[in-house]
Amino acid sequence: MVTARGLVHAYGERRAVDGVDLALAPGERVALAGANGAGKSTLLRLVATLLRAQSGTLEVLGEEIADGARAARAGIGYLAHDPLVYLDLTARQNLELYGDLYGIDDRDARIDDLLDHVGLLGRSEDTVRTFSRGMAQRLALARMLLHRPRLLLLDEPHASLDARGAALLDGELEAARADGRAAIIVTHEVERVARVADRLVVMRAGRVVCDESTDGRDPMAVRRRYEEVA
Amino acid sequence: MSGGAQYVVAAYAVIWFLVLAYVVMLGARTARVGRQVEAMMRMLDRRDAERSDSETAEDRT
Amino acid sequence: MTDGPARVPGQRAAAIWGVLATVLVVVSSIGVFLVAPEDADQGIIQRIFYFHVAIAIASLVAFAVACVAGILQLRTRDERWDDVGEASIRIGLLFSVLVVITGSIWAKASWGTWWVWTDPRLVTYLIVVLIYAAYFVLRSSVEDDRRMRYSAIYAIAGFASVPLSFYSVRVAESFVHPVVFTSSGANMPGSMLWWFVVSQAAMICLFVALLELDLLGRRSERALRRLAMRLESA
Amino acid sequence: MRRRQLMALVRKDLRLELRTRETIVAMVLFAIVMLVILQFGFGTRDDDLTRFVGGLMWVTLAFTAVLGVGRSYVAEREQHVLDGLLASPVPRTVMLGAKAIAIFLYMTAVEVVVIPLVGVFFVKGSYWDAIGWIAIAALLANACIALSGTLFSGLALFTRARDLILPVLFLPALVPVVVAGAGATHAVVGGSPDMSEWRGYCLFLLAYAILFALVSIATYDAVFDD
Repeated sequence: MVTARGLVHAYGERRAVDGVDLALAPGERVALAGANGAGKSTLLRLVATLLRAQSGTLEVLGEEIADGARAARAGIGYLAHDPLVYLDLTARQNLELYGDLYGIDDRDARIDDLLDHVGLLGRSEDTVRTFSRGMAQRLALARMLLHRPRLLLLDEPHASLDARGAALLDGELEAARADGRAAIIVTHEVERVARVADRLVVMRAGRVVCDESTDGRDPMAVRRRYEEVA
Repeated sequence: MSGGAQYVVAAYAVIWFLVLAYVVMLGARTARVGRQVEAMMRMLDRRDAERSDSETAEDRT
Repeated sequence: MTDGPARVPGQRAAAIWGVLATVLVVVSSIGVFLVAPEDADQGIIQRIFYFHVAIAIASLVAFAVACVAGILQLRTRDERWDDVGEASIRIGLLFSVLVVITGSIWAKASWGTWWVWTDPRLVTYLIVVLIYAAYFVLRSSVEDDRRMRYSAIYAIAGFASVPLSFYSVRVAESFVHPVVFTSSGANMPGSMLWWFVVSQAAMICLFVALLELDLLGRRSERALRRLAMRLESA
Repeated sequence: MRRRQLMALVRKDLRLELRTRETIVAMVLFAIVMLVILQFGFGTRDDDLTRFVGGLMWVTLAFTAVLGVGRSYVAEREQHVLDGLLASPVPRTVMLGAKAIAIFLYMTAVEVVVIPLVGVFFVKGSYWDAIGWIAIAALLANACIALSGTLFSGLALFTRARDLILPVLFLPALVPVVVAGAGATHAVVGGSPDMSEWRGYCLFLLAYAILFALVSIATYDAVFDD
């Protein structure tokens, strides 16, 4: 689903991502960890096609990003630190906007389903400005799932989701494995994500320093392993 | 000088002066690069000297 | 790979163009002052025309080069095109300032006032100076990849604004005033035209020589920076 | 698909504007204040400024355009929504095209107030017969403003001191629009309309719009391409 080779992105002289190789198979869920400034968010933004790599090749969902970014975007769901919704539009208007941008055929039915799923159906006609942080992030979750993405890219999802949202997300990641959807979860809380991830990738100074399976391992053991390498 | 010759001279003087000033500016940058190259060479020389010192020291032990 | 490039490429080209430009500028200066015939109507003042117009056209060439470099930069994302673009616009801006100054002197000589809003060339070049001065304001407020991309886009948009400014001022002129002064090549005596052509060639060569020199300096700086980084890491 | 995306983005901008009423109201008020200040700036007690009406109107509209264009990505920037749009499969050209349509509509809304007001404030005599001709020139000018303004506001968006950068980039490019707009206005105001002159200026505005449309098609893709 994702194949990166020798990926480099520099801000000026500083290489935030410095030659990263990464391969993701369908149904795989990767916990991407590392200290602040290790380059994990930059890597996620590269895969989300929000940044352009200066060298290396990147293939997402079968599309070479250099020339097929837009085709790949249709299959990517990106959950950022910010909810990426307009505060002065209602929850439904925001989802309608994204539904049109992604060209969803059953837009209105899909929006009702998702609003119900994230528990915001009752507030769907209120502007996002009146929402709590957790509610806004649940709306962001609905926004991310709206177009049925095959690749989920999550940037510190547990930092801003409330308990209910986190449970929804964990359920989604659980289902992803069965559906053959892949996910990359950037995180600080390795033991939290280890429960739903199959692989741990650790970055340090722009490079991948550890890439191993966590299948069947105890979350605390994964945590210790992370602290070892990072 | 008659019939506004001073204006013609002034116009050409301005052109020559500003173009020359531009060339001098570019030259100043080249000179700076040259100085940096020299500084770097000195640094390299010093480093080489230190390295040969430590090597001879290792030989003795 | 061996050590960083000992010789920066382009030295010979810069030297050749530099010599050519110097020779042509000297020859055309001599020609303009001593050889070319005196204009019947304007007298000696007309001699400003040779460099004034030649440098104006050379500045347009510079902006065109920057526009093409911008297109290529956007296509290849190669920082060398950014160098070409910035160096060209810097020289073009220098030339446009010279056009405004010499034009202003010309206005003083023939109409007794430093500034004439009805002279289209003077007014349009003032606008051109403003357009391309903004290029450097834009560059100084962004960094890295964005700087190159934005500069390239602005070089393209700016080059589109140039003919628009030219034409808008001339449209306005043609309705309000009859054009006060035209010096088109068509009604120039032969030897005047010949010296104008030499001046034009001199100014174009001057542009290319300054551009080569500037690019040479940039390449050296870049090679030096790479060398310094390798030394630090070694 | 592109059409649906374009409509959705324009609808979004209009919905935001209707809910917050931040941009258009501020633009209209700014334009009125500008006109009043310009009147005082002329320092004249002469009641008939017909000779200057084109300049007064188009200088005001140019500065109002800078103000409005400067606001055009405020919601995306302050609420950090831009990544959401950029991560979606919207061609950048459609994104910026939608923004250009929004700017065009805002400018039209401002002109609906400003053009009659200019007539009331400054013109004695036959102005109202000419208002249709002025409106046509204004619509053409709006297309010019929208196309170039979208490009420059996109460039200014991530610069330092962006509120200062935008007018520095945008105003020189607006000079031809002001020249032609003022020219077209003068051609039809004040007694004896000169339709060939008006037509010349309108054709020029059309040429400006076409040229900047080409530049836009060539460059819009690169503006947000990090």
